[in-house]
Amino acid sequence: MAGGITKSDIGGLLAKQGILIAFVIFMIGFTIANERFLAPENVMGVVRSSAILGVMALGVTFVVISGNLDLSVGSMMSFSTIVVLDLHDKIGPEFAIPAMFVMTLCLGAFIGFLVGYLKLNSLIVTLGMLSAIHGLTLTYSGGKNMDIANKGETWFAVFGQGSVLGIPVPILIFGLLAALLGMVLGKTPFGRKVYAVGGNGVAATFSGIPRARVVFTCYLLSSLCVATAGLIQASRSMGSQNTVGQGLELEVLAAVILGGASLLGGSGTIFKTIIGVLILGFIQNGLLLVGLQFYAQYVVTWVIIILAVWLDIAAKRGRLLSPIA
Amino acid sequence: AEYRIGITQNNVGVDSYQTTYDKSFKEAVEANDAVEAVVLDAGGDVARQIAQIEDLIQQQVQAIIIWPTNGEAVIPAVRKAHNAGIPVIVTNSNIAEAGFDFVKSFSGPDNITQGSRSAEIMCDKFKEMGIETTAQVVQISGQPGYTTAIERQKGFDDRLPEVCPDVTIVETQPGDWNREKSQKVMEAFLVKYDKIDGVYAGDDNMGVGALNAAKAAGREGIIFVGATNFAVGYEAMEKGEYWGSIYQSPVDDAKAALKTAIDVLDGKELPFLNYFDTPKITQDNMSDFTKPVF
Amino acid sequence: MSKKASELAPALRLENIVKTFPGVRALDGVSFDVMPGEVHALMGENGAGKSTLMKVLGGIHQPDSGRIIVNETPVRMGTPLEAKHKGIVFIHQELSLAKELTVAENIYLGELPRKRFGVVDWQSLFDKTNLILQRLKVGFDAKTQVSDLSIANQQMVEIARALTHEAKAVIFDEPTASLTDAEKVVLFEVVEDLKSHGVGIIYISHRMEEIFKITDRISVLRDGQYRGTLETAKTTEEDVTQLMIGRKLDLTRHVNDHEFGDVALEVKGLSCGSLYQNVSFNVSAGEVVGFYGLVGAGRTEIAETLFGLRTPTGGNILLEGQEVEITSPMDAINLGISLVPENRKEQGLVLGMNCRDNMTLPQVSDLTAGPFVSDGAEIAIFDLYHDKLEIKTPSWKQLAGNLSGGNQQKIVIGKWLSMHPKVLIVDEPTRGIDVGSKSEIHKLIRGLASQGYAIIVISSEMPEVLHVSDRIIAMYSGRIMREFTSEEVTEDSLIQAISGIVASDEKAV
Amino acid sequence: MQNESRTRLFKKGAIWGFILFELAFFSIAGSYLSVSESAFMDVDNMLLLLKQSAPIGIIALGMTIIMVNGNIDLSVGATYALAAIVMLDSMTWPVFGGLGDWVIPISWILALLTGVLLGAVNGLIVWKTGVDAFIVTLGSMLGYRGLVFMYNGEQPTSQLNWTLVDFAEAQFLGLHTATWFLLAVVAGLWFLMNRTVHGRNAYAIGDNREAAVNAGIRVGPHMMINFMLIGFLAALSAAVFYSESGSVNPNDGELFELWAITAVVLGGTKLTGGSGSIISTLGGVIAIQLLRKGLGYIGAGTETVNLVIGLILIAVLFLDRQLNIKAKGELKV
Ligand SMILES: Nc1ncnc2c1ncn2[C@@H]1O[C@H](COP(=O)(O)OP(=O)(O)OP(=O)(O)O)[C@@H](O)[C@H]1O
Ligand SMILES: Nc1ncnc2c1ncn2[C@@H]1O[C@H](COP(=O)(O)OP(=O)(O)OP(=O)(O)O)[C@@H](O)[C@H]1O
Ligand SMILES: [Mg+2]
Ligand SMILES: [Mg+2]
Repeated sequence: MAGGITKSDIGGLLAKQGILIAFVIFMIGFTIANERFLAPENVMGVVRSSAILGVMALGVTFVVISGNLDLSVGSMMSFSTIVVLDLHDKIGPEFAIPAMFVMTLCLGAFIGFLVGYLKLNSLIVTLGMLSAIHGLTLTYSGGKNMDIANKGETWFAVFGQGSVLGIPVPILIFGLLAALLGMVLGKTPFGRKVYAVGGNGVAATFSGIPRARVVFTCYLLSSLCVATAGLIQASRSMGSQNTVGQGLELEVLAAVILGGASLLGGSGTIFKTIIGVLILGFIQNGLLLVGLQFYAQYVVTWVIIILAVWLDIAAKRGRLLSPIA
Repeated sequence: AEYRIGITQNNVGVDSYQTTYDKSFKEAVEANDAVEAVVLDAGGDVARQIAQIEDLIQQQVQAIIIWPTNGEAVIPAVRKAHNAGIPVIVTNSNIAEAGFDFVKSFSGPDNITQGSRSAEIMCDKFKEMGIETTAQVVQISGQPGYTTAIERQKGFDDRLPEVCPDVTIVETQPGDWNREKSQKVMEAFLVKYDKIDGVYAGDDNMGVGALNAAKAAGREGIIFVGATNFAVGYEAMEKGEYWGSIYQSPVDDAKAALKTAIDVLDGKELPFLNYFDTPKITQDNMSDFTKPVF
Repeated sequence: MSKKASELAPALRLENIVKTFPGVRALDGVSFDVMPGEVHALMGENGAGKSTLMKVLGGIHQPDSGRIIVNETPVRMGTPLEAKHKGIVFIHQELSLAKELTVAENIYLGELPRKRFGVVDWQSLFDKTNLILQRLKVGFDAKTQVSDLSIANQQMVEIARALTHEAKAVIFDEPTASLTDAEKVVLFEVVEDLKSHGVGIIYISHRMEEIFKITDRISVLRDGQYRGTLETAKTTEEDVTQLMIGRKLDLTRHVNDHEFGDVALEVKGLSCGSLYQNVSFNVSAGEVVGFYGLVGAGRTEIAETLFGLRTPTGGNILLEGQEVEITSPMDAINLGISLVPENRKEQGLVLGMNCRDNMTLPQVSDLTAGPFVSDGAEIAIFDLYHDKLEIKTPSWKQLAGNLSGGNQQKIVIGKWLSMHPKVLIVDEPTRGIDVGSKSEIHKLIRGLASQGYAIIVISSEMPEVLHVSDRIIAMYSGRIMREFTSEEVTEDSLIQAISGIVASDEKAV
Repeated sequence: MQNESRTRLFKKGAIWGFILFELAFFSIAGSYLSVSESAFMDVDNMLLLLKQSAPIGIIALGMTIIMVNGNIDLSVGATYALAAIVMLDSMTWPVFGGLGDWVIPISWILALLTGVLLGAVNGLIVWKTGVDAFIVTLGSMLGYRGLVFMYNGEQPTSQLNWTLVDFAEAQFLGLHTATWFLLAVVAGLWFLMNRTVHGRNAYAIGDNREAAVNAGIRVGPHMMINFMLIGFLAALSAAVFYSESGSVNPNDGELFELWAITAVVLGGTKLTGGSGSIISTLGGVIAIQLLRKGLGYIGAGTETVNLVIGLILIAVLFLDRQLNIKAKGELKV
């Protein structure tokens, strides 16, 4: 064949890098539609505002690969944000931040215990926690907005508004965390165990892998990411409502799926999740630039999710339409 | 107690105003030996609110106060209460006109006036700056379908051309009374429009969200005017980042609602619309007001 | 009509069937036919393509090329339903049942009798089913929920499907893998019955004695290619094996060739609720102990207890004389116990993971360079056992789920061998595995014993236990009935022991 | 075997036991905490309970068949909103101008067709692309919601028709219109799932899809029918509810899918498919509605309601699992 590229090569390429290709096509399309799209400040802006979603998606990637779901991250993020803002004025940022991390990790540990050790269904557990944590947040704050009293006099703003060498700190945190977690998932024994547990939990157990502990750790990681996201959010706005994270759980999930993680567990990577997050961010921004209302993005996201996942599995099975009779 | 009153609120806990209202209402009931109250929260869900009205009717409370989630959808439920002989008082945000026949009284702020006043605050400031002929304004409105939002927007939209005929409102988008949503909306405005001189937000919570977006993007010199002065708005005014707002207290709001209900039960003659006063507040006169508690 | 058998038209014929999967040419121009009233065996090593060929016939896979001919007319088997309508009934290798439904619904799955408006005709469904169940002499009725049945009985439900239709041909893909002897007898009666009604039967099995007992002809596949057809009456096991794997096999009983070491594992009075009671035995280094019994005798549960997957309700476990407590597989692995589980797809492998990662899974935490998994160390292990066990796979990157059953099993065995355990437990090591691989695995087990491993082999196949064991423990209904040395054991005494029959002067151990 | 069917019965009864517990609890707690004079277990209150269970209930019943079938539908909330918009908006379309109140049945039909159509789109995508239903419907949850917004921007769609309201508020034999619809759906779906070939095949597909395929059951059309059915039911739920309220916000029905799934799971339907019962789902719906009502009755605040509902959900799941552990062996995997 001319050029030596066969049909199956293209299929394989699509299967492996379908999301990446879709992403590139997207960027080209929007760039043609609006010259501002690729302007550095715009790109930077999109990445920065995607950082919070992105940080949360990193943790959820672990949970999803381990074969579970986490619908509580949005509600948990509200909790972290409110707690750190409240404690900031009470005990100072240097104590407030670790205290908030500990509290959020406790929530993650609780979910991890329920799903990992008690083996309760993660969809329902995290759905329950979505509601329960919201209640907890309201109890904690008394339902009031939380605001830092002296916004000008604290270094707390650095996480959300600062920048190092011209790179906004949220992007930096996102990048570092992604690199770290990417290596944990892709290169370490723990990462391998996550894939095994998600791929076939029974076989993993029969191979001496402590399934419960692996699942538990995934939720702990997820809550760690949520706490980080809450920190960025709190620092970015220096004040917040109790519902700041509401609805983010589904956006996060959409990003992870868009990145190609299978909800059945056992597949997905951090890199692909980042692509998923960026696609969502750039769609939102791109549509806005070409003058569409924000809800147009819902419809486009729908089409893109379906197409991306479809092409992905179509390439794997070697035919476009499913063999379902 | 003499009277048993039921209240179903819109969405407690979603922002400070509603939370403070909820607290103040309970405190006001506590302080008054003559009343007991069943205090419910619809969580923003119309279906739940209708169910709650039905529950209150079924529990045979003597009056129902309702903070509607949707000014239109609750009308049939209100009619049901009316038909059951239970007087209904609407609080904070009115229901649509079709339902006025079934309501004894409305208690809350005059939102059209609020909108007009915000327009005046903004126009005065523009005049002071000398840009009243060129200024461009964006508007972030409250939750769509919510009477307060509709009225404030109408008040603003109608009044601004009267006082500053050359100022243009380039775009209006809803911010759902939500700071983060408003911040997102403002980010989009900033990307889209190079020239923005003023921002009118349906409340300070959203106003501050917009302010945050502008600060993050490094855009200065924008005049922010809101409504329902929140503590954050007040502070931003102290810092000189935020120009003005409308002073409205949820404590007054809650007390007024309870008082209206009691007055109705006492058989007093009341006007249909019971407004409590909501004055203008700007950086110039803010020292006359105490800092809001919410 | 009085034509001779050879002049009759075949019930169905496959011609030059080619079927490829990504990376695998599963069928390479296979032709095959079956006569009415004939039992035609299909044999071949694991992965030879037997199941695939049958799935093509059953409408589950579409061939890339080739023809299917029924009643001398070429047909297309587009879907399983089409195949059924053309008279092909398929009894699957893996249980293919909806366990939450009743026996009756499962037997008539896909064609429930209906009244008007798509309403199920329960009366007729149950009546028809009970008739079939009577013919099969089983002890359950049509309304039983399938999940309440033993595995063997579930297999009988699957077999019952063969009787629902005016079938032209019935395919049995390894139907006896989990059947007891009594049930096998019933199965063979069913086969005879179908045969006498002129139905053509395709019978896939790795068990030679069955093949020679009930089949008329034997066709052999190898690596997806047709190797020829033999008349059962005129051939021998050796000939068939030769055709399948190209060499001769040694199937004689094992003779011990080395000294045993100290006792590696000792179990005293172990019980686990109602699953098994008061089990005591020991295994020495270098010794192979076979556990023989019927399905449900409790052997797997003992293995699972030793591997930390069940909590015993009484008794002790001693490893090299030390009493140990095993609460998780991790404990077991650390103590040097390995388990090759009974069900490789569900318990043995992560099917969506590649072969190498599967093989190194239990020790992945130790194969590190710094904090990361070392690629080199993993590949080294894979290569070693790939060669040692002759695993057929294009590369370590192949997903485990894409291998044939036998090669999957070898991956699992490799996984545990690479852990160098003191005690190796293998549960049904050759279930569904072809003779070639089987004898390799047997040789492997013997070889490991001579290297000083203590080995427990659980098997439901008598030739296998006899062939590999130094000692045989017979179990019946959760109890050890008798222990035999390889010298004293006879087939009769073994069968008596596992059926719960003990001579009055013999004391149960 | 006797034993097994008893545990099975016990598990089916669990949700009703929980409902009894709730009733007892709120009655007793209410006598101390409630300011209301009427008893919690008042007949009228129970009738109201059924009526108020209808919007989520009708959807949850549909969700049961989807989940028995081995799928899930996250887009029902958006379908609900879109159907409501079509119903309310179509009443004002000039084409139907001369019809008077005869426009009502037409609007209902249009709404129901909308639901069926949206369901069919989901079903078709699941069938033809082979993408998991969770992902497909997560996508269409967004997409359909986008369509809702596009229809009328962020403004509510309102059309108060008093004839319609009177119909929706009517009571027949003591039961509200919405209750009748709820019960009719229960009866209809029970018959469908237990008596028809489609229903039994749906169970088989959810239980063991490969087995169903091997047996020649056409998986695709069955799934498609079920998706159309749940679309229909989401629209029916909307039609019933918005007949009474007459105005729909574009974000109405958000989170409905989650509550519906919760009710289904409380009713004991397996998330993996293959088992589940219509009647038990009704129990799950009632249990949730009762919890909400009861918490309001005893004067619990917003934060408590959220906390309690979340934790109860987890607790019930935990209890259910304990029951299941007894029923199965004790292999530690
Ligand atoms: N769905 C599939 N995708 C990819 N490869 C497949 C698939 N099904 C079978 N194969 C491959 O086709 C070949 C033939 O497999 P098949 O299951 O027909 O073997 P078999 O003769 O039935 O073996 P066994 O005796 O182990 O059951 C094997 O190499 C197998 O890995
Ligand atoms: N009467 C029965 N009813 C239901 N399930 C049964 C019954 N008997 C056995 N089983 C199931 O069949 C499986 C096999 O039984 P078990 O593991 O005890 O047998 P075994 O002696 O290990 O035999 P094998 O290894 O040949 O299967 C068990 O997991 C058990 O759950
Ligand atoms: Mg096979
Ligand atoms: Mg066994």
